[in-house]
Amino acid sequence: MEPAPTPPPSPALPNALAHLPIPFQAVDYAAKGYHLDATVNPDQVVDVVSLLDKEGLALDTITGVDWMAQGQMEVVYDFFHLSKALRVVVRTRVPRDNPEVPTIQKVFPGANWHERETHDFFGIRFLGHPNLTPFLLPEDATFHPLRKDFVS
Amino acid sequence: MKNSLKEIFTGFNSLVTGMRITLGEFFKPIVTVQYPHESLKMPKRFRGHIELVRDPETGKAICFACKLCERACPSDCITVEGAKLDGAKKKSVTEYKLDFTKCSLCGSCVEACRDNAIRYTHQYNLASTNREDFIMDLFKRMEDDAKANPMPETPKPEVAPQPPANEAPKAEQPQPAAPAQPN
Amino acid sequence: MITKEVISPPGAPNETFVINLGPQHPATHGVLRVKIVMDGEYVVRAEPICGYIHRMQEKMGENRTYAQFLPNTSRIDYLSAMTYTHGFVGAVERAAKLQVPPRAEYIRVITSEMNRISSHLVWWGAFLLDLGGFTPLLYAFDDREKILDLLEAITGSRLTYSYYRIGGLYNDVDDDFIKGTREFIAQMRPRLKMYRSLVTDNIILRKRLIEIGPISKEMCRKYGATGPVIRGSGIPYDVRKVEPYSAYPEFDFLVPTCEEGDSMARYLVRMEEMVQSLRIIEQALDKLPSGPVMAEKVPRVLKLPAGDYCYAVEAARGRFAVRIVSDNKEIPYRVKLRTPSLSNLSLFEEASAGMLLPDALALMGSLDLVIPDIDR
Amino acid sequence: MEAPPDNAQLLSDCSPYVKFAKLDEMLALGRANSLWPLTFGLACCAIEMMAAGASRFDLSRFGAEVFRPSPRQADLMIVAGTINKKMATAVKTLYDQMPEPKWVIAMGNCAISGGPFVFPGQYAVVEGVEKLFPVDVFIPGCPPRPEALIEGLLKLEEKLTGKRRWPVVKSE
Repeated sequence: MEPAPTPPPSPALPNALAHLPIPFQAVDYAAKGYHLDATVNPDQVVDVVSLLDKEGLALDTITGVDWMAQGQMEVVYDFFHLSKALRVVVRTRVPRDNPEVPTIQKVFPGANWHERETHDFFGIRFLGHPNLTPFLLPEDATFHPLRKDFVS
Repeated sequence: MKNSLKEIFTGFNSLVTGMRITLGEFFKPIVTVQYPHESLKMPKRFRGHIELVRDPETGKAICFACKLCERACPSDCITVEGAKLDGAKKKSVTEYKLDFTKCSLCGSCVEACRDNAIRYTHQYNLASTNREDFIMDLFKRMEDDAKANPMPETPKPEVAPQPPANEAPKAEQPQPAAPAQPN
Repeated sequence: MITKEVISPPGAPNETFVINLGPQHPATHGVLRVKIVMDGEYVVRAEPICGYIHRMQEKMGENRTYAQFLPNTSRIDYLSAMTYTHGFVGAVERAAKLQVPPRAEYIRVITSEMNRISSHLVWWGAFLLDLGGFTPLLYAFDDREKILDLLEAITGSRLTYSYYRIGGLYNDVDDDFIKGTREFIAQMRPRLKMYRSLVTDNIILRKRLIEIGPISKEMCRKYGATGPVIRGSGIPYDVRKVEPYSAYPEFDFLVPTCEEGDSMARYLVRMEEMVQSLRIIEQALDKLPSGPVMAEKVPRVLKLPAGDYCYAVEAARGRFAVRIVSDNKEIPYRVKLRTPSLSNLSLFEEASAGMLLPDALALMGSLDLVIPDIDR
Repeated sequence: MEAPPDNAQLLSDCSPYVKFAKLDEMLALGRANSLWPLTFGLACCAIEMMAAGASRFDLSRFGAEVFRPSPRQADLMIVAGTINKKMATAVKTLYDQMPEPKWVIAMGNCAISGGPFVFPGQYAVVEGVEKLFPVDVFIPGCPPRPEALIEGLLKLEEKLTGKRRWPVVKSE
C-alpha cells in the first residue's frame, strides 16, 4: 500500500461556489469555523442541497436550534468539501408551532439518520421521510428534549 | 492448481510465523502485575477522590467553606457547610460531604480551590458491598486523621500547573512497587 | 468465491426471516442493535437501531457552563477522549479569540496522537476478536498499557482524561513523560512490524477481509463517512490536512489511503496511521517549545459573543465537529456534537445488503464503532 | 493393644496436609473462584473491564476470565456503564435469564447512581442499576481502575465465603 500524496492545503475560497444561484455570504473562517453561510426558505432546501451535491460536497450533519423567543425553529445543514478547505452552512427557519421541512434524504441518503435525530430532539417533521420514528429516544417516545420548553 | 499450492505454502508460512512469535514471547518477562500481592504505584497526579488538606502549622483544615468547589462541580456531588467559630476571623469548615457515586473525577473542584485546601487521594481500588460507603464525610475523615497523627506532613505540592523545571525528577510512571503487606 | 446464486438459485422459493443482533452481543462492541432480514445465510437488509446508550450529552451542554461541560467530552468517545476534548476547547477558544501558547498546542498534538494509537490498538484487538483470533487482543492491550501509563502520569486518569482546558492545558508535562514517550516510540516500531508478520500477512485474515464489504467513494460522500473509512475508499480526506488546526501544519506526515475500499483497505489504513502518528509524536517531541501551557487572561467567567462557532478535529474514527450556538450567556444555547461513528454506521444498511452474515460482521468491525459516540 | 487416637488429636495431626470443610464452604469457595461473567459492556467502564481481562491485570488469576456471551452460561453480571431507559428492559431481561445463583457487580459511578449523567430534569438515564435488580458489590470510579474491579471480585469472594484469602492492599 502506497500512501497517496497529500493534497496541498488550499487557501480559503470565499467565492468557490459563487456561480451557484444560492445567496451565500462569506464568513471569516478563523472566527467562525466555516466559509459560506446561506439562509433559504424551507421549500428551497432540496434544490439548494442538490446543487451542492453536484459540486461534490459531502454531508456533514443536520441539526436544529430552537429559537423560542422568536417562535421559530432553525434547521442547519452542514457540508464539507472532500479536498478543499470549504465548509458550507445552509440554514432555514420554520415556525415553531408547525415545524415542517422537506427531506433531503433522496439527495443524500446519509441524511436519513440526521433527520430522524433532529425529529427526536426538536419535533421538526421532515416531509417525505420514509421512516420518521424515534432514533435515539425509546421507541414510544413522544417528547422532544432539546426544545427549550421541555420538562421531563 | 498452482494457486492452491501457493495458498497451502502461504498458509504454512503464516502458521510458522505465528508459532515463532509465540515462542519468542514465551521467553520474555511476565507483564502481569500480581495485584493483591504486589501493586502498581500510582503516579503523583493520580486522581482519586478528593480529601481535605490540613494546615501543616495548625493541624486544622485549610478550607474555610467558600463553596467555590461546590459551585464548580458539574455533577453536584459536593456539599460544604461552614460556621464562624468563636473569636475566629474567617469561617471554617464544619461539614464536607462528597457523594463519590456521582463524581466524574474531572478535577474542577481542586482547580477551583484558591487555597489548595483540597487534594486528590490515591485511593484507586475502592470496592464495597455497601453503596453508602461512598457517600463520604470528608470532614469526619480529616478529624479522624487528625486524631491519629496530630500534625500532618507537609503536603505534596501537586495542584497548580507548574513548569517542568520545578518538578522533582522522580519516576512517575506506575511501576510494580514493593509487595503489599499481607493481612 | 461463493455467490448467492450458488446457494439459492434464481427461481428458488424466497424465504426470509429476521434475526435480532444485540443490544447485548459480543460482535456489536457495546449496545448496538441490528435487525437483520436474512435469506438463508445472506443479509437482505440490516437495519441498525441506536439509542441504547443515549446519554443526553447535547442536553447537558445546555445546562452547564463551558468549563463544566469539559468532562463530558471525554465520555462521548472514550477511546479517543483527548481529540474530543480538543474539538470542544477548540470551538470555545475560537469563539473567545483565545491564543493558546505553542507549547500547549504541541502537547495537545502529542497526547492526541498517542490517544489515536491507543484507540487503534483497541480496535485492532477487538476487531480480530470478532474475526475469531483471541491472542492479538493480549498483545494490543499490553502495548496500550504503556501509552496509558504515560498519559496517566501527566493527566491522572487512564481513560477519561479531561486534560485540555479552555486556553491551554491542565498541567505541563515533565521530563519523564518526554523520555518515556521516546522509549515508547522505540518499542512500538518493532511491535508494529511484529503485528504485520503475525496478523496482517496471515492468510486467514486476508481471506476474511479482502474484497469483503466494499464501500465506494460515492457512498462515503453521500453518507458523510470520514476517517479511515473514507481513506480506505481512496479519498485522502483528513481534517488535519484539509482544515489544519492546532500545530498540525508544522509536522510532516502522510495521509495513508487505499484504493480498494474493502475491509482490508480500512485495516491497512489504520495500521499505517499508527506509523504516521508515531512520526508526528517524534517530530513534536523534537521541536517542543518551552513556555507556558495556559493562555494569559482566560476569564474566570466565560461568556462567548452571540453567534455560532464550529470546530472540527480528526478523531480516531474520523471527523468530529462541534457547533456551539451562543447567546452571550455563561451557558451555551446549543451544543451540537457531530460524531464520526454515526455517519460511518449509517452506510452499513446499504453496504451490507447481499453479504454473508459473518462478512457483514467483519464489515461492521472494520468501521470501528464506539456506540456512545453514535448515541451521545 | 494401643488405644485408637481420638478424633481431635487426629485432626490436628493431619491439618498441615488435609483441610476439612463443610460442603457449603467448599461450594462457596468453588463458586467464588470460578465466576463466569457475562460479556456485557455498556460504555467507558467496559474498556477497563477488557483491560482487566487482558495480560497486565489478568482476571484469570481469579478464575473469572471466562466471559460468556450468553446469560444462560453466566453467573456474574458486571454492569459496566450507563444504563438508559431504552436499555433498561434489555438489562433486566438479561439478569432474569441468568441461572441462580447469580451475582451483580455495579462497576463505575454510572452503574451505581447514574454518575455524572444525572441532573435535575434528566430524561434518559436510569439512576443506578439498583433500581432494576439487587447489586452485590459496588465499585466507584469514573472509570475505576482494573485493580478496583479485581478488588470487587475479591469483595464478592469475601461475601460468598465469609473470609478473605488475599492480602489487603492499602493505597497510600
